[in-house]
Amino acid sequence: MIFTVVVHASPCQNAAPESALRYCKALLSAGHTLHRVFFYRDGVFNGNQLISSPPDELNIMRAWQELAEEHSIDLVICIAAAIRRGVLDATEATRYERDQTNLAEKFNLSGLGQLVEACILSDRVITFGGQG
Amino acid sequence: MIFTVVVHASPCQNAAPESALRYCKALLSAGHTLHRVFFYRDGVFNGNQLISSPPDELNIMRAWQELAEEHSIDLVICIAAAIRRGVLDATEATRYERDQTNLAEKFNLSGLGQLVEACILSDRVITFGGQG
Amino acid sequence: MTTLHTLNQAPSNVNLMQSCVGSLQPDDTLLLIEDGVYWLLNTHRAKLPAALKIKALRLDAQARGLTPLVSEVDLIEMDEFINLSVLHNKIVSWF
Amino acid sequence: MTTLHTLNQAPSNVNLMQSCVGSLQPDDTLLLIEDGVYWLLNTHRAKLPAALKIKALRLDAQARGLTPLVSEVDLIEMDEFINLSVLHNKIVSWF
Amino acid sequence: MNSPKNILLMSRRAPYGSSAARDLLDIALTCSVFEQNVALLLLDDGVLQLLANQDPQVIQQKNLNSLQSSLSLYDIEKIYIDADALEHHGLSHSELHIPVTLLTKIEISQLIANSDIVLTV
Amino acid sequence: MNSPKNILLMSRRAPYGSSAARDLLDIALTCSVFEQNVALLLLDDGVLQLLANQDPQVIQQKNLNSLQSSLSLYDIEKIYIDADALEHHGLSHSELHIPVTLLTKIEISQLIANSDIVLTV
Repeated sequence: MIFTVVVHASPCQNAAPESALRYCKALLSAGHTLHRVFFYRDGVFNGNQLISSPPDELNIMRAWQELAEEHSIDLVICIAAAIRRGVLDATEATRYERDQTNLAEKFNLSGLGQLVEACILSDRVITFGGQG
Repeated sequence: MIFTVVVHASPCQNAAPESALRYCKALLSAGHTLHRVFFYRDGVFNGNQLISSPPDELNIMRAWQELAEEHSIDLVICIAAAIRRGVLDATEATRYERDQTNLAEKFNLSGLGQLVEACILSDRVITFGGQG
Repeated sequence: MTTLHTLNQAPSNVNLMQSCVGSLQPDDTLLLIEDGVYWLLNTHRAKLPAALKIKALRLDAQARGLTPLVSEVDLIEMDEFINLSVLHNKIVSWF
Repeated sequence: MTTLHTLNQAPSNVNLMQSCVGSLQPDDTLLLIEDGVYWLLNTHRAKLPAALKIKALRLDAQARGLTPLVSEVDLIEMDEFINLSVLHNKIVSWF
Repeated sequence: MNSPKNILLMSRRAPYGSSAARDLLDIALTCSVFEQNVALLLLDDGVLQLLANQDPQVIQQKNLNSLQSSLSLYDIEKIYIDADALEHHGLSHSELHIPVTLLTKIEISQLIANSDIVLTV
Repeated sequence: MNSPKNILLMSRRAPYGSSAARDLLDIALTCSVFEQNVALLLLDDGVLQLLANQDPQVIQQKNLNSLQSSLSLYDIEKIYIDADALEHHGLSHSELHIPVTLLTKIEISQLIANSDIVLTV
């Protein structure tokens, strides 16, 4: 089956991203297809390249990257949510006249259309969110 | 009177930072002293220099900077919370081997001791937080 | 010593309000801010102790379309929020 | 069409559970995840409809110290979460 | 080309305290652009999103009332609210600023059952 | 040098679902380093922070039980919990892994009244 996983919450303050990651790994282990992970609202912070966890803690950004690497997963961050929150790739940094970027590799900024397209093409869509 | 304002929530997804900002402005207008604004938990995202709001929306990071500029306010971001969430100044970027930074000017990374010291030195401490 | 309590969550968070109200002393004040202002709606307000001193931020009530539905005397401006902060000995935030 | 419902908030969020339970059809399943696993505690579980099919993620229950306090048959592994996702026609997340 | 799916967007959050109400509308408009059958379902504090007379300029937020009014321009006509929630807040139909359909709990469970995808905000 | 303040740290959140429980402990230890009189007050779902037998390694989190056990090493002895909340969850004193003082609602209101500063996490 084709799955899409949606993440609404920031890491650190919320267990939802880690639940989402475990869910993705489990569905891949079961032989299903993960069409896309879509990060919306404070979920965009999952793709902040500057996250620097202590060595004995999970770095969720790196964990998503490893998942994408191993299984060629499409990690899409909602561009409108990301810009407002300050998660920028080089293109957006130029557009907004910033000289730094912080979007982690393997993540891509794109529109909400990628969420709706994923809903159309997937058999199952599951959202991991928190309060707020 | 001497006030300290504590902010626990990320902007965009939460009204708390904007409430905190209005509170700071009101107490300064009333002639009180604002000893410090301390950003903890997801509140550290208030100091993300890359926040890029559309022109017709409030950019809370800029608004904090303007407040600091006008009234010489001490804007302190909890360093442990910031590193985990990826809000880094040049020193921390070097320490964690990142080639980019995103801490906005006027904000400083420091320890939780700055929160407790503010509690000791202030007549009133108020927290603006959200769920999570 | 008296306390100013702020509460910023909407009425579906019943437990939050119960804990807050249970922690109040007679001379304390409860200030509703952000989504907390919806507690001013008659049906919710009726569930709170009658003797409780309740205020709400006008800005937050006005933003949410509540001004036609609630009592004008309960609404305060930001400068009064600061006054209440000074008049009470401390501030407790419920969120 | 059947639905798998997930719920991830602790029992103080009573309204969330009420809305969730009210939205269930007879063949639906409720899966408790993250802080939602505390609903397995006897006193909370007793408030939920007896006919309701309830499961909880073992990882989340174990992390929180719940395994000695709850019924073993209610706990499932991650692979069973995926099975339930496949067996139901859709997933609704309550948070 | 796939046939349109029935996508249900569900929210139980009050407006302005979080961005949920606005994010819900953004998803709804995008679903409409992709020509999906989209419906909105507001539960609990979510019904407060539709209160009339909102004036959020005073807290430097965009007015959701105007965005909500534009839903019909995008052919988004299915706006459902939990009748119990409206009553719980002591509100009536007339205090909301756009037409909605009130649902009982059973009707809500049927609406969910008949949807292909449910997204929560 | 100022005399120590009575700082009350209050939380009503369950552990692990959010970082609140851990952040509370971090503030408590810092208060102790600054030689303030610190007390912890756990309400609602916050009492669940103290459940014994936590094993969060399975979700890659640090064990709060060990951190909580170290509180007494920092002379943090005043750990108060809402007796009603404990009962609400159907739990008893014996299911918590460190000694605590159960308070009634009136005692809680007095504890807050007698504190100089209250921080919520």
